[in-house]
Amino acid sequence: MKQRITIDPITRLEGHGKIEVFLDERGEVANTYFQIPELRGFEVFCLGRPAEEMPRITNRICGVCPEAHHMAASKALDMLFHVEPPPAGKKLRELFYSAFYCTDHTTHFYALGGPDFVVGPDAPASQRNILGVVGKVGVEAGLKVINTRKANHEVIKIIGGRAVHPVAGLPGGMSKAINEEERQFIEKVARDNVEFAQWSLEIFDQIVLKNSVYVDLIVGDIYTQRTYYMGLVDENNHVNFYDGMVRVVDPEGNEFAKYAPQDYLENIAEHVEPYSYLKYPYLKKVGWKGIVDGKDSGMYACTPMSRLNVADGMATPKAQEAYEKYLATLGGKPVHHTLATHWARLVELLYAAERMLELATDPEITSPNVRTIPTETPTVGIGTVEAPRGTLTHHYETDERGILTKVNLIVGTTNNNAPITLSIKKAAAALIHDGIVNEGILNRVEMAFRSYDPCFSCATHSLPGQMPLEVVVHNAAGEVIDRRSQHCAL
Amino acid sequence: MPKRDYSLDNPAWGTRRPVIVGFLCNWCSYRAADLAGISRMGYPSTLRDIRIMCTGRLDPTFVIKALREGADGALVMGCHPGQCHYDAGNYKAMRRMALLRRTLAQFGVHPDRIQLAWASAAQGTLFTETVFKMTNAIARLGPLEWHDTIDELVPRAPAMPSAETLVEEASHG
Amino acid sequence: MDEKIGVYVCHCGHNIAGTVDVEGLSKWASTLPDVAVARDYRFMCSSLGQELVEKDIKELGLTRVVVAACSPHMHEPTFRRACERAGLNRYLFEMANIREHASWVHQHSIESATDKAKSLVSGAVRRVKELKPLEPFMVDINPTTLVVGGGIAGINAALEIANAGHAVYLLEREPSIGGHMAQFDKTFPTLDCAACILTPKMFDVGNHPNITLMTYSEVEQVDGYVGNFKVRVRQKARKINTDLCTGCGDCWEKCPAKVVDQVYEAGLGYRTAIYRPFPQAVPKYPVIDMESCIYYQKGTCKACEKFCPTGAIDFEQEDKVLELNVGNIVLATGYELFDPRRISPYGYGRLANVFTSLEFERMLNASGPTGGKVILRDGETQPKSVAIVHCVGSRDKNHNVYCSATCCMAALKFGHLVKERTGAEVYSFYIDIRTSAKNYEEFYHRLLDEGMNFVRGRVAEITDAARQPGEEGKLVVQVEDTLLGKQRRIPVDMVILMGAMEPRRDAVDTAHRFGIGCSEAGFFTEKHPKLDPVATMTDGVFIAGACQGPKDIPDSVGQGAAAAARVLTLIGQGRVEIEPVRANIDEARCSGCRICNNLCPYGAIDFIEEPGVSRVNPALCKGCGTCVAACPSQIITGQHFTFESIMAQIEGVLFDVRAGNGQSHTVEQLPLEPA
Amino acid sequence: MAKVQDQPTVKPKLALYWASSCGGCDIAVLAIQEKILDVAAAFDLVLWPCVMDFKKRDIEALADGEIDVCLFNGAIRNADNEEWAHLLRRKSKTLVAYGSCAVEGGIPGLANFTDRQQVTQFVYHDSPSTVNPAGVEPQTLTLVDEGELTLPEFWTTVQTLDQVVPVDYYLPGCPPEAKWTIAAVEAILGGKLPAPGSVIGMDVTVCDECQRKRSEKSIKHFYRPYEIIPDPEVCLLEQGLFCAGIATRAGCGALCPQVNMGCRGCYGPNEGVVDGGARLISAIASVLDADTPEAIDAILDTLPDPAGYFYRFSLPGSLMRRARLARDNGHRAAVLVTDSTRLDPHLAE
Repeated sequence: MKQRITIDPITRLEGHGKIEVFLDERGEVANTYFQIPELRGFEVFCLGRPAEEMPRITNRICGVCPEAHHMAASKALDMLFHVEPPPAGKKLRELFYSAFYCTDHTTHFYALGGPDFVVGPDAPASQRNILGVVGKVGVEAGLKVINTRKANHEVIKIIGGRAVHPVAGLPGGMSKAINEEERQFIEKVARDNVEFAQWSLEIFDQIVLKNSVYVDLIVGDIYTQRTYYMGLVDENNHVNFYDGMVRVVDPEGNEFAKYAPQDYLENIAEHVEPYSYLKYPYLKKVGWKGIVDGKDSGMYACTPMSRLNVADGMATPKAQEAYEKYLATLGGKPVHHTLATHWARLVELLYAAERMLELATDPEITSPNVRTIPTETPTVGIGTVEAPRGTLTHHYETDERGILTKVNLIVGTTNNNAPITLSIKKAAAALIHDGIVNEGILNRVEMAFRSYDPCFSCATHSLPGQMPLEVVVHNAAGEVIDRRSQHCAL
Repeated sequence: MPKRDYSLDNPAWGTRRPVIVGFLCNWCSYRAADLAGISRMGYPSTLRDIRIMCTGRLDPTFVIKALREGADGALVMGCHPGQCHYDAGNYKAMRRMALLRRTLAQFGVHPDRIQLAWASAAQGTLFTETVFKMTNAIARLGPLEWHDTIDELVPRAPAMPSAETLVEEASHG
Repeated sequence: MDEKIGVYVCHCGHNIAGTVDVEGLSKWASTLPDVAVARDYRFMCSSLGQELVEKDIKELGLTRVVVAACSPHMHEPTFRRACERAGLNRYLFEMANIREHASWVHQHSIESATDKAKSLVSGAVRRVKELKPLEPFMVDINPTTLVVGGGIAGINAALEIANAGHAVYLLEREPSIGGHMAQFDKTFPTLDCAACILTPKMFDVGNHPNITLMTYSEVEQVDGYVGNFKVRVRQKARKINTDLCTGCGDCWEKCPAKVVDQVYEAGLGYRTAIYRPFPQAVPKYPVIDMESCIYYQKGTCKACEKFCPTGAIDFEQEDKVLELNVGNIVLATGYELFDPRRISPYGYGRLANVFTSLEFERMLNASGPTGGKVILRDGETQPKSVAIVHCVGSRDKNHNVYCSATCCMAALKFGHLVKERTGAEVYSFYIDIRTSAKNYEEFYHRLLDEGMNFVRGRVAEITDAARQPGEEGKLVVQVEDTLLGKQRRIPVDMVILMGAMEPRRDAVDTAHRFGIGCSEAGFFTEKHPKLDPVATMTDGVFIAGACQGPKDIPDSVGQGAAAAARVLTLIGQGRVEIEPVRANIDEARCSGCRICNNLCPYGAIDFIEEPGVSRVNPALCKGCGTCVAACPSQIITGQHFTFESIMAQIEGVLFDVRAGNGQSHTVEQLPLEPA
Repeated sequence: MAKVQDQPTVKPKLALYWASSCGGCDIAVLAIQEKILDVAAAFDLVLWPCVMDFKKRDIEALADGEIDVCLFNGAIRNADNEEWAHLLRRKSKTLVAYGSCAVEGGIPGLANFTDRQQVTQFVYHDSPSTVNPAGVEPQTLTLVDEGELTLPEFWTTVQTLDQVVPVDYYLPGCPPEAKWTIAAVEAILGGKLPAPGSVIGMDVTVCDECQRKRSEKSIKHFYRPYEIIPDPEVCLLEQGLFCAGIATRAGCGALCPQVNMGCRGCYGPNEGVVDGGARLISAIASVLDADTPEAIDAILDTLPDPAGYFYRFSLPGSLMRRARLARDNGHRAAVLVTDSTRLDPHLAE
């Protein structure tokens, strides 16, 4: 014991997301641990800042999804200052947020999750990336992807002021309205998005669903776990990203809870482990039972698949069709196959595109009246949006001048900390035998993990953003017998 | 003459004494200091003064620099309000000092460490009293030693949990 | 290129060497980076000391020089010249003030004084390295001079300069020049008549071809700098057309409005609404005092106009505002008499027969309200006994700590004249009799011989409440006779209060307007109390007479002449150097944020719309550096006080406490703190 | 980028790394859009954690100085960040601090107002959603049944890249606009890099690029951004809205003011400025319309959190670097001053 302690840890640090796999004497997986090695403490260093600065500060939690933090913060400020944005202001925010969803889901599917299927799980890592995808589906497809990203970032810049780390969100609305010329451009982008989303579903259909190997992989036991699911829904229990109630369904798919985001503290609690900086949220009313699934464990997932599980449908026609096909193929709700998340993501992409088009063509969208000036004393504000990686909640409390006295953040990926850990555990246990670990097996372990599109930038509110992942395999003696590093790309 | 041992004001001083950087305007306070000298008025040797033409030249960077480089306080002195040789430079200094004190307080620097005072060219006595007051204020507050705050940015010997706590923590894991 | 700095530590005899280890200091200085040579010498300001510097510059090729000695206000110019003589730009010189700021104030501990000196030297060495060579501006001296104040000091200054052949504006607030002296009867110690010696000078001023007399006028604003001042003057409307007026006097004889003359008659006599302050007034023209003029108050009268033979009365006349361009300014604004009401136990204003010294001067004056008769307020009774109280408002913590210097002699003069004119008993209540100047002490002895009674002690109270026989109907002076060591009550008929000479009530504003300083008492501050008593810290502005401190007539006359001499020197030079301490905007990098635009007190910063940058007009800039410090882009340079030079100096003075340099381990000796 | 064709067959090696960063800088690099393909063509990309696989051993295997250019983003927050900084410094001919975090600390640098104890105390104990009866805190070393698990210890103080290794060029912005990334890449390819140590960007302030009308300034009251709807044509600062543009390096195109939001200074202070916060203090205080301590304080009361405004992105890179740490029996805690900061006209004793 003592010697261990005296070891100077600095020489032993790794700044990566770590998976520690321990094997027993027989070379079977004894246990796996998933670690997040950083913490920044936005909750603490934001104290003393004026609350209205939060949309501009918290978006630096993550450069991948700053728009999500920007919106959650702006919504928290609405409540904090007791002010309701004018209709145009609200719609502008949702339009902005839909454009963000289009670019974010596109990025993930093509640059990150996609490669596993498009290029194949056993292909060498050097090809398992966007360039590999381009190689497989053709350069014009690659350009399609790049242009979609580019166009939607332009929309984000027009409405939010900046393409990365937007600034326009304020309590009571947005700092600037859009004009007709800008609207026309946004409408065009939205139409392209719809076309692009449908084309993407087409590709998924061609390359994945028509390939029985992949389908078996998806529905196979390795990537299946039965947890609770969480997501935002509108008044018709349809998927909504910007606003609505939080709905939770149990592993059987029955509604377990439906609550206003402001009540998150009655419903969610966070558990701490000594080996990871990242906490483990769970359903308070069920309780923390450790890294296990099933009805008795408070573990819940918060992913595109989860959202499709909690929702009764999609709010737009084309997305609704895709939704129905998705369920039909996977045998109805709830879907427990984590790899199906990639498909669900494309269904959401289509919804986001359609919703974006609706808003871009809304006659009210160019109204100059996009902000209401608060008149009441700030108190407490809780704002929630559905971030691509999970339900994102910002909770602020201030003094009467609106200076922050308390900040609590429950961020997208954090929700999925426990299910991710479990997925890795299951995959590792199922794939690693007799101490044999190879690139392909490792990548399959990672696929479990990657489907969550985890963003540890958000999760730990820690840096770096998309954390390089390192898998370390120890033998029974505790010696490291294999060490593979992999990153989760944008 | 009594021996002044600053550790009586604040034990943290040990054997060192307060160091105050003074920024004196050429026309009033610097001459007040000259007069204090001509009149052989004794005061603590804690003040190390720098002459500027007018307190209007006082760039907050100078005060921050002084604290950063090891001073325990900074004293800015100019002509009395309404008597600035350049009409109103001392009002600009007043505004800057007000905002600087607020800003540095957020850095954990007590506002009394950064003070603004006036003395006309004829007020050698007032100048002397001011140095005494400032010195006493700093003596009570103790050393600032900013290098102490930033020298050890990185924990060279990291705060490792003790053996006991380690076992205890592990049992939670 | 790497710099070669020379450091010179002055002993200043014992002044520095007595409390600072000068040898140790110069040895230590020689170890500082870039210091090529460090020496200590008995008197650096001596020609030998200066030659030391010049020699090293030439032979060792010094590129920067630091002299650690007295205040830069003392000898910076001296050593700058020395550097220049040796071919080194004078702005590559820096002074470390280890005398006024170290040796003289830390005499309680050689260690402390030496440590302090080290930090100042270290700061100067770091700073001097950052200094840039500069060339001073040369500006022409406008030979015209403005003299403010038409008292004896101003009159003399004006005459001296005018007689030297240069144009002078003599400006006076009152309708006539003459000042306090014109109110007096006799002057001590010679007892010759004030009017007789003053009037000729006033006449000369009024008729001098080089002097433009501007009475009834005040300065409103002063801009510019030595050699080139712009002065805005308001000439109050006299309501008299001076081209037509002959000063015949019909107007004031016919004027129905009589008012107490608070100024010239010190409240003891009357004048009319249209008046000439006194018969010998210069200029001879009357003025209409609008407050007391019936026409201005009620709208009818115009008696003066009716009776004016030349139609010189001009009710429509307006104030005139003039712009004067002058090269030098002499301030001789004089003093004001202490108002004894501020010491209520003395009963002035309450007790009829308590007089101020100025009232008594008027009473003594043959042309005054009593025609020179010494009588009580009732206008007839001669006093049989007179008390003269010294130090009223002077040498008094509650009022003015200083001695007004002139009152003792004036009191003796009064004592003499009272005896001469009434034979009354005279009691002088004094603290000390001060008669320092030529023939003054003799005059004191003369009064002793004349039987004037001297009671040493500060008067506690003057009352008309009789307590014992002989006090009825008298003023009783209550005093502790510090020579007899007992309380005395001395009954008298008349009391004269020798009020203090105080600065003008608006002295502080005046000082600020002319960019000079005031002492704590409010007298204008001279550049150096001994070596430069008539110059001020603003080049081209000089002071003379009682505005600089209490003075009698001969001293004021002397200072007037001295100030004139200083002005004539500058005029003689024709051109003068101006410190090139100026702000300078790097326009190529100015983003036009316009923060600096309204910070300049001299309006020296203009915003150029195209291309949208700010620009400094060097002729107007005085180099205070306010805009330099304010510029958020940090693209304004403050010449000679650059950002870099001050930052370097900060590091310098903190040489021993900077991180890694360890701490100075001293528990210092301290003087007792002031109670 | 015509130069791409006439590149020698041996392509220059390019590395991108993120230390303590949010990933925004990597998005910003991607934001050069189709040019990214030129970059891919022109360079031999040896390291880019966020888009391609990498192994630390591969970098360690390179010869010193073998990497031609390394764009390093993110601040230095723990030993691992520092380790990478040293490794990449050693392996790179040219090391570029890319983005606000690497250049001056960035938003995460605000952590320098607090300390590690305060952060862990809240996150693992006081946070309202945390349930932690056992009082567990993450440990640098944890023993579990199967073996031991380690975590890097995160530091109390965030540092800039050049506070741990020498930096050749600085490319500020949060994140940097694409045009500057392109400019840098072109400069590198064309071998037209400026003098080492210089900033790739402009030497004027945001006002230079801001289209709003400006006049002489005199501030009577500060408004919070939500309190008023500003005139879209007029300088925000003149309308009482805090804007750091006056003291912030240009290069962004004044994006924030364009959408009626004041600049917060993400490009850092202007060329040659030692402490950007001090420049803001001096400039803004100078134009306050008040001449008595009381009146001045009254206006300043409407500007809460000055340090948070003035050092929003630059705290670790500023002169003071962080809030004071006082020795508080054993460990060092960030000091909080509670005394009044009002400007007392009489010197406090």
